[in-house]
Amino acid sequence: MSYVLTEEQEFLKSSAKDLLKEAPVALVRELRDNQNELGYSSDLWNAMVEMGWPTTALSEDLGGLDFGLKGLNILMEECGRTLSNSPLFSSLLAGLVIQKYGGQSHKEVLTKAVSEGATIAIAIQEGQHYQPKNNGTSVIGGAMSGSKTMVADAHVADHFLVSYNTDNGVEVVLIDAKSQGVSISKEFYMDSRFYSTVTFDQVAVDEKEVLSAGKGKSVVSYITNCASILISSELIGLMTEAFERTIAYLKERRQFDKVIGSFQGLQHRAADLYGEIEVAKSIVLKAVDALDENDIMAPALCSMAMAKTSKVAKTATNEGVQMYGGIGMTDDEEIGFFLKRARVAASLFGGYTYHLNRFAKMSGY
Amino acid sequence: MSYVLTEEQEFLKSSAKDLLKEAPVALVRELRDNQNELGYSSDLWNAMVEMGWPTTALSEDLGGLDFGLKGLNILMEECGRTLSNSPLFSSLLAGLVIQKYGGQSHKEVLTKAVSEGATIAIAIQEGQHYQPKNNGTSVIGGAMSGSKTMVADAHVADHFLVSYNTDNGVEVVLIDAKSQGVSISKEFYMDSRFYSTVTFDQVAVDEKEVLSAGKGKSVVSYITNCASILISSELIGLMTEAFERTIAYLKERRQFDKVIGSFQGLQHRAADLYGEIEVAKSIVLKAVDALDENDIMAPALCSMAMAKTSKVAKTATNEGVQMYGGIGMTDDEEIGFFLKRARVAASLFGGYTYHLNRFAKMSGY
Amino acid sequence: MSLDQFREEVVDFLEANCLKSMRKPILDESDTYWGGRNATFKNEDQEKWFHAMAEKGWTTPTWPAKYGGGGLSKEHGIVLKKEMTRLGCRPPLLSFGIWMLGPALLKFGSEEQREEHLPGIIKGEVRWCQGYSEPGAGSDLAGLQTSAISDGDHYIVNGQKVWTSYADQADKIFALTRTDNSSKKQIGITFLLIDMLTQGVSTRPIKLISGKSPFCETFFDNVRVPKANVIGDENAGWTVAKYLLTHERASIAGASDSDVMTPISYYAKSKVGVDKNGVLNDVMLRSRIAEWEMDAASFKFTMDRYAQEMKAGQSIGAKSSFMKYYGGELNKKKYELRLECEGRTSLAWDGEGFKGGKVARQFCRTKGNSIEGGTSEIQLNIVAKHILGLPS
Amino acid sequence: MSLDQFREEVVDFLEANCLKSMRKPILDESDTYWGGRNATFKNEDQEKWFHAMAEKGWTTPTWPAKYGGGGLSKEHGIVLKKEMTRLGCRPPLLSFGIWMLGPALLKFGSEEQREEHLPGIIKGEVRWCQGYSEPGAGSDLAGLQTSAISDGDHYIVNGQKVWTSYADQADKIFALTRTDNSSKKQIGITFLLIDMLTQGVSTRPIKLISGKSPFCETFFDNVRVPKANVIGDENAGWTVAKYLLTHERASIAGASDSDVMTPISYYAKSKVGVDKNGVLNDVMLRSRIAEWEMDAASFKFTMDRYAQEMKAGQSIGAKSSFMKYYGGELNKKKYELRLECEGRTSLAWDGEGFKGGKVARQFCRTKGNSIEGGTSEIQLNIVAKHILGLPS
Repeated sequence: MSYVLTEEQEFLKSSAKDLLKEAPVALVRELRDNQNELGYSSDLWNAMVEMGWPTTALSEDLGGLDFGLKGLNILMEECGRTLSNSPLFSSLLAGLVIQKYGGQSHKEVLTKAVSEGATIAIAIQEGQHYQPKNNGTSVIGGAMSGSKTMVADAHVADHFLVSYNTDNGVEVVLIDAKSQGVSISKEFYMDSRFYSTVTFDQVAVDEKEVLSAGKGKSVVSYITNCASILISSELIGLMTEAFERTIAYLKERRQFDKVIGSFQGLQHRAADLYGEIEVAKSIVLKAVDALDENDIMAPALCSMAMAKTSKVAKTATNEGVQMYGGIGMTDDEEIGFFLKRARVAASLFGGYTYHLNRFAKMSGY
Repeated sequence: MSYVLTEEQEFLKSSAKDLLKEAPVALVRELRDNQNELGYSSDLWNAMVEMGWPTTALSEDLGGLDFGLKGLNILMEECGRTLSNSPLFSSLLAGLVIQKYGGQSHKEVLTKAVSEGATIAIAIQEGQHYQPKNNGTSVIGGAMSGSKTMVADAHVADHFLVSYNTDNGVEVVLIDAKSQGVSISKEFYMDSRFYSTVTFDQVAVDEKEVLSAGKGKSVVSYITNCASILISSELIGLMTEAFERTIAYLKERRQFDKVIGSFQGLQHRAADLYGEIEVAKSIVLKAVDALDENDIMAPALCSMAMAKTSKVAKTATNEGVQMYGGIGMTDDEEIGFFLKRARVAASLFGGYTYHLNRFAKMSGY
Repeated sequence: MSLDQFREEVVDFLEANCLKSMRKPILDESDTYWGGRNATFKNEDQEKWFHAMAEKGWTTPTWPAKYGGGGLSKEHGIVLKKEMTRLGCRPPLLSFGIWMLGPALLKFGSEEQREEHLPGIIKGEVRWCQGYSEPGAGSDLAGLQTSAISDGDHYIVNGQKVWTSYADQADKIFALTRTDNSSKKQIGITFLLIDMLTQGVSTRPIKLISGKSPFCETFFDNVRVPKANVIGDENAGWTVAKYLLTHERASIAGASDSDVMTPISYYAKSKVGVDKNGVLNDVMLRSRIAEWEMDAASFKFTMDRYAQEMKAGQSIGAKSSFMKYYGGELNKKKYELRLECEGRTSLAWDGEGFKGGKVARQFCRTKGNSIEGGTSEIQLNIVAKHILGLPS
Repeated sequence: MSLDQFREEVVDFLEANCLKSMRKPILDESDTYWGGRNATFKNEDQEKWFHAMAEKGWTTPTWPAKYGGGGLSKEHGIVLKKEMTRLGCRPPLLSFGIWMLGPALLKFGSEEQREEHLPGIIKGEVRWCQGYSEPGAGSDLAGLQTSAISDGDHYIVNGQKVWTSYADQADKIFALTRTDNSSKKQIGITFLLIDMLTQGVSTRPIKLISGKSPFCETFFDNVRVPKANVIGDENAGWTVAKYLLTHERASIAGASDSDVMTPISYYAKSKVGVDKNGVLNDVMLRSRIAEWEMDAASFKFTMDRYAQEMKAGQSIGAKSSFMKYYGGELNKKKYELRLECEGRTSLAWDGEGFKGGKVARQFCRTKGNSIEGGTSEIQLNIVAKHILGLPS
C-alpha cells in the first residue's frame, strides 16, 4: 500500500488541476445565477471526456487508463477543491460497477458511453435516505415499477443502473432512459446541482440486462463502497480548500488592531481542524487502496472513510463560515458554496450515521 | 416551580456548609491513607444524624423535616463540594423509597434507623452495570438467592432493600443484614469509598417485608429516579467546586510571564464549561422539583439530569486536571480526587448512556 | 388602578380590538407591521389593531404618557404583556425605534430630542434602522471608521455601514460615527441620527447564503447632518452603544429559544421511521438527537431559572452573553440534525414539493446565529472576563 | 557487507543470544534492564542477552564504533531493528542516555565529552536521567530558574527539578540550568551534566493520581559541578534542549499508538453484551465506540502515511506535534470509554479480583498524556504557528 503518489499519479493530478482552472467556484455561481438547465458546463464535461477522465479507472481492455480507484481519488479530490460539477461522478461509478459485474452487453454500453460522454446514472435510493435494503421497486411479469430519488445526473442520462427487489433479494439492471414508462422529475438542490426523482412505470426489463443475476447484494454493496470512495475523495478536496481559504482569511482579516489569526482561541480550533483533515485524508487513502486490492477490510474502511469525511467536512465548512464572520454569511463570499455542497455530498449514498453503523456492524458489534 | 431558594432552604444550605467544613477533601485523603475501615468519619456521620440530615426529606409524621427532595438536593450538592462520604446517600435513598412504598413495618425500621444513624443499603445492581431489568436474584420456596454488586454502604448496613425476580416481574424486599445466608465482600474503589458485593444464599424472605407487592417495577423506577436526583445533585457540587478551583488556579499560575488564565484558548474552554455547568444546574433543579411534585415528566427529567451531570462532571474534572497541568497529575493536589469520585458517581444507578437511553425511550423514540 | 381592575380592563380592550385574525401566530413578514412612510397595512384587522394600541400608547406601554406612551407602571405593563401572550395577540408594531433607539433616548437624550422623536416611534410614523457594523468593524465595533467631520453646526458624514436591517425600508437611521481619531478608539465615537432621505445616503440589500435577507449595506457620501442630532455627548457614543448592545444580546438569546424547543425527534420519527418497539431505526442518529434534546431542555430551564432569579432581584449581567452563545450554538446543531433526520427534501433549494427549500435555507441562516449580535467568540470573551474574572 | 548477508548474520546472532524468555512481551518494570550502578539482572537470560548485545555495540547499533557503538550504516541498523521486531526480541537496554543524552553529545559534545560519556551509556554502566522541568517552568520551560553560578572552574547549582524520571535510580543527570538572568530567557540556559552522588543532590519520588510513578523531584543545594561538564556552550543550552524535545515528542506519539489500536469494542462486547443480531446492547455506547474506532484507525493510518512520506524524503517537521496531540487525546478518550464499557470492575482501585485496579489506574494515568512532553495546548500552538503559519 502506498500513500505517496507515483510519477504517473502526480501527472494525473497536475493535469486535473490544469483543466479545473477553467472551472473555478465562480463557475458554479454563474451556472446557478443563469439558471443553467444542465447545472454544469458542457464545455468542461466535453474536455473531461476528451482527456479520458471517465475511463481513468477502467482496465486497458475496456479502453481505460488503468489508474484504478487511486486515479479517481485524485480526480475527485481536485473536483472537490473547485466544487466542480459534471456527470463525471455518475460516469465513474457506473464504470466501476459495470467493469466488475457487467456482462458483454453492459460493457459495450459502457465503452460507448465513456468515449462519447454519455451518462449512465445510478438509481438506488428511495424516499428520504439512502437505505438500499428497503427497496420498493419490483418487477412483475417482466415489467418494473417503482420510484427512485436523489438520482444524480438523471436529467442527462442515457441509461440507468436501477435496483429492484425480488423474492431472493435485490438485483441491479441496466435500463435505457428512453424506455417506455421512464419519467424524470428534475429538482434543484442546495449545492446548486440537479438531482431527480425517476419513476419507472411498467418499464420492460430484459433479463439479460441484469448485472450478475443472483449477486445483486454484492453489486449494491460495491456501489456503496465505490460511491464512498468517490464522495469522500471529493470531500477531502472540498475541506482542504475550505480550510486553506479560512487560514488565509485568518491571516488577512484585522480586528482589535490584530490579525484575527493571532487569537489563540481561533488558533487552537484551526490546529485541531488541521489534524482532523490530516487523519481524514489517511483513512480515505487507506480505503482507496484496500478497495483497489480487494482487501477483505475494504467495505468497513470505505464506510469509515465516508463517515469521517462527512463529519470533518461539516466541521471545516462550519468553521469556515464562522471564522469569516459576517462576510461568510453573504452570498458574495464563496465559502458558503462549500458549506452547501458538503451537506449534500455527505448525504448521497449514505450519510454519517449510515456509514458509522455499517462500519460497526462489519466490525462485529 | 421555584429555582430560587426560600429562607428555610438557604438556612439548610448554610448549616450544611458549616458542618462540612469539618469534612474537607483532606479528610478523604486521610481516611484513604490510614486505610480507615469504614471509608468515612463516624464523628461526621454522627453529627449529620444529630442534625437530622437523614430525615430531611421525610414528612413530619415520620419525624422528618419535610424539605422534600429540594432539601436533599441542597445537602448532596454540599457533600459533592467536599467529596464528603458517609452512609447519608443510602439513608436518604432508603428513606424516600420506604416513605413512598413502605408498609408500617418498613416505616418502623426507617424511623428507628434515621434516629440512630443505622443504615439501610440499596442492593439492586448485578454484574458490571446498573441494569435493574436483568435480575438474576430469585425467591424459591421463600428463600432468596442471588448476588448484588456495587452496593454502597453495605459494610455498615443493618438492612438491605433488595430486588429479586418473580414470574410477574421484579419485587423489592427489606432484608435484615444479620439474616442467615447474607454475606458481604467489601471492595475499595477509585473514589476511596467501599462498595460491596452482597451475596444472598437461601435467605428467608418474609412476604410482609415486600414493598408494595406487585408494584415492584414502580418501586425500582422510583429508586432510579431518586438515586438520579441524589447523585446528580452531588455531581453539581463536585463540578462547581472543581471548576472554581480550576479558575482560581488559572488566575494564579504563571507561564510565559503571564497568568495562564489570560490565554484565550483556555478562556474559551473555561467559558464554555461555565455554561455547561449552568445548564446542568438547571436541569437538576427542574428534575428535583418535578419529582417533588409527582410530575408525569419527572422520570424523563431525572434521567436527563443524571445524563447531563455525568457528562459535564467528566468534562469539568478532565479540564481541571489538564489546566492544572503536571501538578494536577500528582496525588498531592486535590483535583484528582474530584476526577475519581466523578467517574464512580457517574456510574452508580445508571451512567450516561443508560440514562440517555431511558430518557429517549420515555420521550417516545 | 389595582392590578386586578386593570387586568379586567385590558382583557375587555383586547377582546374588542384585537380581532381573531390578529391572534394567530405570525407566519411571515406580511403578518407584521413596522410603520414608517413606506408602510401599508395588510388588511383592516391589522390596521384597526394597530391604531387601537397606538392611541392608548400601548405600542410602548411603560413609556411616559407625555410623549404618547402608555405611562403604565412596570407591574401594570407586565399584566398587559401577560394578557396579550395569553390571548395570543400579535405585537401591533415591530420597531427598532421601540427596542433600541427609544431606550437610548430615554436614558441619554435631551428633552427636546425625546419630544422630537419619541412620539413618531410610538405612533409608528417613523421607522428607524440601526447603523453600527462596518466592513472593517464587526466584532471590533469600536474600530469603526465612518467619519463625521464638523462643519459649522453640521457634520459631514462619509463611510459605509453593513448589516443595517431594513435600511431600504427605514425613514431614519441611528448610527455610530467617528468624530475623533486622535485617542483611544472607544473615545471619539458619536451617536448620530440621520434622515435616510438626506442627499448622499444610499442602500443596497445583502443576499445571504440562505437567500434574500432584510440586511442592507448603507453608504454615506458627504451627508450633512445637524449637530442637534447627536444623542449623548459628542465623542461619547460608545456609552450609548454599549447600553444598547446589552439590550440586543438578551433579545437574541430569547428569540432562538422558542425555535430550540420544538422536539427534533418529531422530524426524525416521521422521516427515519421506528422499529416495532418505537425505537428510531437509526440508533446512531437517535443518540445524537437525545444529546441535543437534553442540552436544549437544560438550556430552556436555565432561561426559566434566570428569569426567576431576575424577578428575585438578582442581576443577570454578563449571563446574557452566555445565553446568546449557548442558544446560538444549540440552534445551529438543531439544523444540522434536522438535515440528517429529514434527508432528501431538507436538502432541496427550490420547488413547490420542498416548500421553496425552507429547511435548507433555515439551516444556512442558522449559521449566522453565532455571528450576529456579537460572535460566539466575543461572548466567550465576555464570560471569561466578566463572569469568571480572567484577565486580558 | 551486503544487507542480505548482514541479515543472515543478525538472525543467527539473535537466535543464539536472545533466548526464548527474552522474546516475550514486556509485562512489567522487572522485565526491563536500565543499567547503572543500581541495576541488577532479573535472571541469567536477561544478563546474557544484554552482554551479548553490549559487546557488539548493538545497544546503540548506529553509533560510531570508536566509542563502542555498533558502527552500522543506517540501512544495516534498520535490518537489525526489523529482525529484532520480527523475532520479538526485547530491547537489551532501556536508557535515557541512548535516547536523549547520546544524540545530544553526538551533535553538540566535544570529542573529550563523547569519549568520557558515550562508552558508559553503550555498555549500560551509567544510568542517566533528565532534569528539565521545574515547578515554575512546565510549558514555559525556558522560564527555568535552577541557578548555576560560576565559581572558578565550577558552577554552584541551586534549585529544584521536577518530573525527573527514575532520578532515584540514576547515576547522573543532564540538566538545564540558568547561568544568565540578564537577557531574553532562552539565552542564559546551560546544559550541564551532574553526578547524582555529588554532595547536595537529593531526590523524592512523586506519587501520581494513578499511584506510584517513576517520576521524582530532584533538589540541588549548593552542588559543585565542573565547568567541563557543559555540553555546547555556556548560555547556549536552549539549542540542545530544543533538539532533544523534538526527539521526545516523536517517541511519545509513537508510544501511545500501540495502545490506541486495541479494539475497544472487544471490552464492550464481553462486558455489555450483544443482542441476537450481534449488536451491542447499549446502542448509545456503541455509536461512541464506533466514532472512537474510526478516529483511532484514521490516526493509525496517518502514522503509516507519515512514515512513508518520511521514507520518500518528505520532512515531517511540526507534524510530530500534531501526532503527540492527537494520540494523547485519543488515548484519554479510549480510557473514558473503557470505564463505560467495563463498568464496576474497571472502577475498583485495589484487590485481587480487580487486578489491583489496573484499568482505573491506567485511566488516571492517561490524563497525563496531554500534559507530559508538552501539553496539548503547546502542541496546538506549534501546529498553528509552524504548520499553519498563524502569527503570534
